[in-house]
Amino acid sequence: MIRRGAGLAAFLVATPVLIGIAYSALASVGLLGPGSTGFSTASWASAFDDPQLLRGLGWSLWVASAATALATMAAVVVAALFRPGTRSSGVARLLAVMPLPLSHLAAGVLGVLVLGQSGLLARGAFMAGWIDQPAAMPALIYDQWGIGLIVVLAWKEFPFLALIAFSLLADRGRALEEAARTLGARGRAVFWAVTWPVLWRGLMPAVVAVFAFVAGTYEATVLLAPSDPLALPLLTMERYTDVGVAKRGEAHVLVLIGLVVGIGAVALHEAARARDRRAT
Amino acid sequence: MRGWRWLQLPALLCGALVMACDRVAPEPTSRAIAAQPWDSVLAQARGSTVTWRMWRGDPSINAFIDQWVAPRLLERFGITLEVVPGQGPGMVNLLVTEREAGARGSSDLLWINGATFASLRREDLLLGPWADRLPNARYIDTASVIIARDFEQDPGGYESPWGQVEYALIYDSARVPDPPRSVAELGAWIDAHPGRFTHDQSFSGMTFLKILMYALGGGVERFQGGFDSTAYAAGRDSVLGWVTRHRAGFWRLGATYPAGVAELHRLFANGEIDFSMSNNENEVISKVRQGILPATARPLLLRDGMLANAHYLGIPVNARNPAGAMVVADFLLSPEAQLEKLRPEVWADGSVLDVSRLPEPWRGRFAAQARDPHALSPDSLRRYARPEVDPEYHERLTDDWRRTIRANTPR
Amino acid sequence: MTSVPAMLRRGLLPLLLLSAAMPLAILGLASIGSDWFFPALLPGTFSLASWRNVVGTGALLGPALLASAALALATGLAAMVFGAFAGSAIAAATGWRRVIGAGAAFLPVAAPPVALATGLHATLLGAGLGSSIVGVFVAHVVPACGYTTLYFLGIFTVREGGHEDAARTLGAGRFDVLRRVTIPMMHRELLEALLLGAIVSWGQVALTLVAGGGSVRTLPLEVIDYLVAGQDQLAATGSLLLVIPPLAAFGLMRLALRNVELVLP
Amino acid sequence: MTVALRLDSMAVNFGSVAGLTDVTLAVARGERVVLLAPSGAGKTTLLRAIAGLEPVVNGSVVVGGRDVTNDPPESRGAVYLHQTPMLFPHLDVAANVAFPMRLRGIDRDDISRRVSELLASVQVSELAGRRPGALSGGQRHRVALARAIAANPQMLLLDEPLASLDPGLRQDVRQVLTRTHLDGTGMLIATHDLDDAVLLADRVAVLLGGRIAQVAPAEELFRAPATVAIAAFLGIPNRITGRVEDGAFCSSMGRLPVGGAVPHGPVVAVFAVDAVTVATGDEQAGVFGEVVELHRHLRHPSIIVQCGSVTLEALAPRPVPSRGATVGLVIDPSVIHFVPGTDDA
Repeated sequence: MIRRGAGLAAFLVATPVLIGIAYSALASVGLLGPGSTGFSTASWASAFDDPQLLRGLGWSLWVASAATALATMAAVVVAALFRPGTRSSGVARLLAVMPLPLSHLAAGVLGVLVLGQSGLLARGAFMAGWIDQPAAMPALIYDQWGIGLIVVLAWKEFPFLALIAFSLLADRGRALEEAARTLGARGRAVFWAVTWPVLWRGLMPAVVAVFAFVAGTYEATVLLAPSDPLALPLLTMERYTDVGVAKRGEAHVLVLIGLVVGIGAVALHEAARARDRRAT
Repeated sequence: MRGWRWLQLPALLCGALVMACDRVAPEPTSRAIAAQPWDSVLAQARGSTVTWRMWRGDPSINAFIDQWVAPRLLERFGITLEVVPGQGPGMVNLLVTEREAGARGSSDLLWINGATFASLRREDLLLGPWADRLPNARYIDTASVIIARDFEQDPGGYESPWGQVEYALIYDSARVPDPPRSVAELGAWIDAHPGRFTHDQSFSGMTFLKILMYALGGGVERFQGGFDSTAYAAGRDSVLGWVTRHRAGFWRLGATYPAGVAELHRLFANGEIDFSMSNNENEVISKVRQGILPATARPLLLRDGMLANAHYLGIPVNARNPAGAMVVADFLLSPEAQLEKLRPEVWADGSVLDVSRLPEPWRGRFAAQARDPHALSPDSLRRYARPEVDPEYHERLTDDWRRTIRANTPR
Repeated sequence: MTSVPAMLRRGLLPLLLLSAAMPLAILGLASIGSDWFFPALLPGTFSLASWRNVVGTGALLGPALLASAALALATGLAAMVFGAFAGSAIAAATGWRRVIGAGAAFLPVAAPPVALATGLHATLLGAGLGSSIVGVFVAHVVPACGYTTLYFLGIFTVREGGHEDAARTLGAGRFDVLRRVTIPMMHRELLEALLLGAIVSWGQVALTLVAGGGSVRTLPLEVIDYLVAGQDQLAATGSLLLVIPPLAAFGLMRLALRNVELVLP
Repeated sequence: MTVALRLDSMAVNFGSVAGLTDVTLAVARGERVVLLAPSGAGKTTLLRAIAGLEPVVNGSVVVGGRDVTNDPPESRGAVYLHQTPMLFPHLDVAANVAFPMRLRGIDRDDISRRVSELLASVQVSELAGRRPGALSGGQRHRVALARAIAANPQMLLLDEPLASLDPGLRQDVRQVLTRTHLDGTGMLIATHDLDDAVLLADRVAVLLGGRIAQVAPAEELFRAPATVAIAAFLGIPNRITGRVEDGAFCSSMGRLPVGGAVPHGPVVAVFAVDAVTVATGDEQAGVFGEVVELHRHLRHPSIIVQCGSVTLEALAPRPVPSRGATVGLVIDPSVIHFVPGTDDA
């Protein structure tokens, strides 16, 4: 009964996605979709022939890694500093979690309004007399390194990770920290010996989910990313919406690559955790 | 009307799935209505509801439709107007899906042009011919190639024009009192003012490149009459060569380009760049009124010629109320509606009527129409207007620009 | 003498306040202001014009808000129920069944929206649900169920069924256990899952477009349309409408649970 | 006297590996049987399987004369009490006790009357309105017991009810368990604690190696464990391997005459500490050895004596001899229990 339940649940959740993957796989080799002309690996060849693909993939991985790392660090620091029992911990938790319901779209718009070369930051700098025109402001959006995009995505994902970090410390962290303290650990040692490991292990699944999401996110990316290198989600969407149906196959190749990034991150994490479990 | 990639994705997705489907013959009853005498059409339309599917992204257009058109339709023809959002590829997809599911139509009237019209005709999803039978059709400026041809396609009575727009650059008269007025002058200006010019990556930006291509490739006539790869290769080389020559003067050294025209407007309005651009020469009027562009913004036509196109109304084959839809389309063609639509404080959408054919007092009223200081004269609009050509030029140019200029790969 | 952590705390609080208040402040200003060009810190003109598009004749934002709210609520409820059952079933499974179950739950979360959209559209068309609000609901439910299943999988993995077992041996059937023990004991988790599922639906763009064929208009779609059209004031108003309800739901839930906690030890 | 619980050749797995292989046991109505087993032997699994919370692989479970092997937990008539009482945190004490009666759709007035009775019987009447979180550990046990009785079960299955309680609380809960008189109900109490077994049990069932090794009243169990392994588990220290020949037990200690019905051949002699005393004179002593260790039990101090290759534990005389002293020991043959076979425990 219970076993059948697990199977049924897995089936119901996964089927639409699997159909999508199967569709993309078939469409990428010309067996389905518009402009399909029978089996052909031409879409794969031309997708990998385009130097934009690897540059875009690399850029998306960089942005996702940097944004995820930044958000994780911020969440750990805030949760550790404002752990239950410290002063103003309640207020800090509330404030940290507040931006959680904000949509990525709105986050992107805010990124433009605040970080752009004529954004609020630049206007503040102008008022302060540091710059005399927008061009004098460092380029934070549409920039080669994606600084603005990374900052916006990190800020958008931070509340989610902070929420989990707070509850991790409230659940298990406190007793463990007390134990460490009675064993003679002090201040920084408690953090590195107890707080950090507890947070790290508990946060990991959420961190992986954030990474997978950020690597494939479109809304904020299209508003803040440069046109070269073209981030993988942007390149995928561009191929998809190309007027010529010939590009559709390539779009499906890119969809599958995006899938590999997302699923790959999850699989790597699961494998690492399994090894960890065997080792201990 | 701009299609946008967010909206195009699902549309094309859907299109992808239905491409292989068999075509079902449209119902003959709807076709018959299009052939009935006008009085009978009016009689059938009375007391009915017309569902109009159109782009709803501009508040001034919405206000014109909801607060000016709708009450008059109800008062004069007893027609209740219901407006639902939808545009471009999304509408094609919707109609295909409805036909597939055998569902009754959910729209009676569609706002379409160019590629959308082509897809709908290809799929045989439009009712017709009916447009030539509208009483007000006799005032249409049939001499204008912009109106008579929709991206080189013959409307053939399957769509009725109701407005036209011309591509224009936008500049700030306060910042650039003496703007360049030709492609050559623009090149020189870019070299002299580095970092102050760019175009977007979307449809509008690519249309700008196409305008450059015609200008540098010997005029639009070279490209008319279907796609020609030799003409294209020459045109492409000249436009990409021009861009490469002036690239060092582009915003961010031409290393990156804004995603869409909204981003371009934002950069322009905040003084990061000195030019924006638009498919519609009058967009600057409404955007200034809405406080989105500075009051000193002005449209600018290049002497080498700008692209113009008209927008149309079509009736889907599965419309429940084709008679009512025809009455609405006719009302929108009326001098009264065209004049109201033209007013800068309303929409500032170009009229499709030949004013010389209008009876008085309309001729006088059109002439007396106070022009917005931001608007261009009809003469210059007409002089620089060039028709759209085979869509393949657009596709190929977009593709080549992306692979070379945008990707920063030397050709 | 203040310790280093205390100093850091004092420095971080204003930053957190900024991060929490800034979105509302900026969107609020943008929704009532125009003529807001560099280097002005405040808009040059103020008007409530964009808010007339929320209610009034021909208003688009209001109806879209209602559609979004209805979809989010329905999606949240469905995903909560499904996630609770699926999560507990997968948590109870062992060996490869559990691995496959957890993997399946991860799929809709980790798969890019385009892959999800393709599969859903094929499935919906097959079921005759294309371009309908029911189709959009189904499309939203799939990723929402992925999230809630993972959420409950985590909860049921660490939760021991002691209270349920006790109730069973005291004579409660499966349904009784659910009604009298599991649901009352887990109301916080269930509410959180409801909110989670609702938020997934609330922010959905690609799936709404695909399943709704453009004719089911939700708030994010309106915001995107305005954004694309350069209508920043209307886009800001829409964004604000997108932020407020989840924020309110969030606040209400905290408040409701705080009251419960006062009763509970 | 009818049987409250009967287990026939029952087999239960631990997860996916074989655990309990062949459990046969009967509990009479009104009888308290203690299931005594070392930690990890499967006490909890057995109780949960009886309650229907773990699947039974083989054999049958009969509760109150009815075969319930394939019945769901709620209709077995057996209530399982967790080691830590699982009181529902969202219900107050009275509602917790009323829980099983509510399920049966009993009249509200009857329920509240019965709840008062039950709370009075476990002496927590004044706590009726409290939430579980506000109760002490002992109070929680009492409420859980009252709630279990409210289900009117054929069997109560108690999982280590006294483990992890401090001594005062143990006494408290023990009292509740021994004083709660249940005519129609059998009790199976799992524990690994010998004292608890002796105190609580009418009979003790020893679970060893996946099966019930022996069922007997506590004194009999300690006097005559059925196997050496049981003896070892019960902590009976003196286990001497030898042979019984011609009315005498022969081992490396020499010959010890024994009487009565004694098995012949290889045996293990099992006897408690108090069977061995220090001889007052050398002529009485059966065996001599050297004191190697002193055990300072509070009530019964003992000494460990090395007699050649055999180690014996004996009651310490007063004064307690010092380590290294040589003592003569007397073994009372009447309390020696002989287990056939050799000591391979």
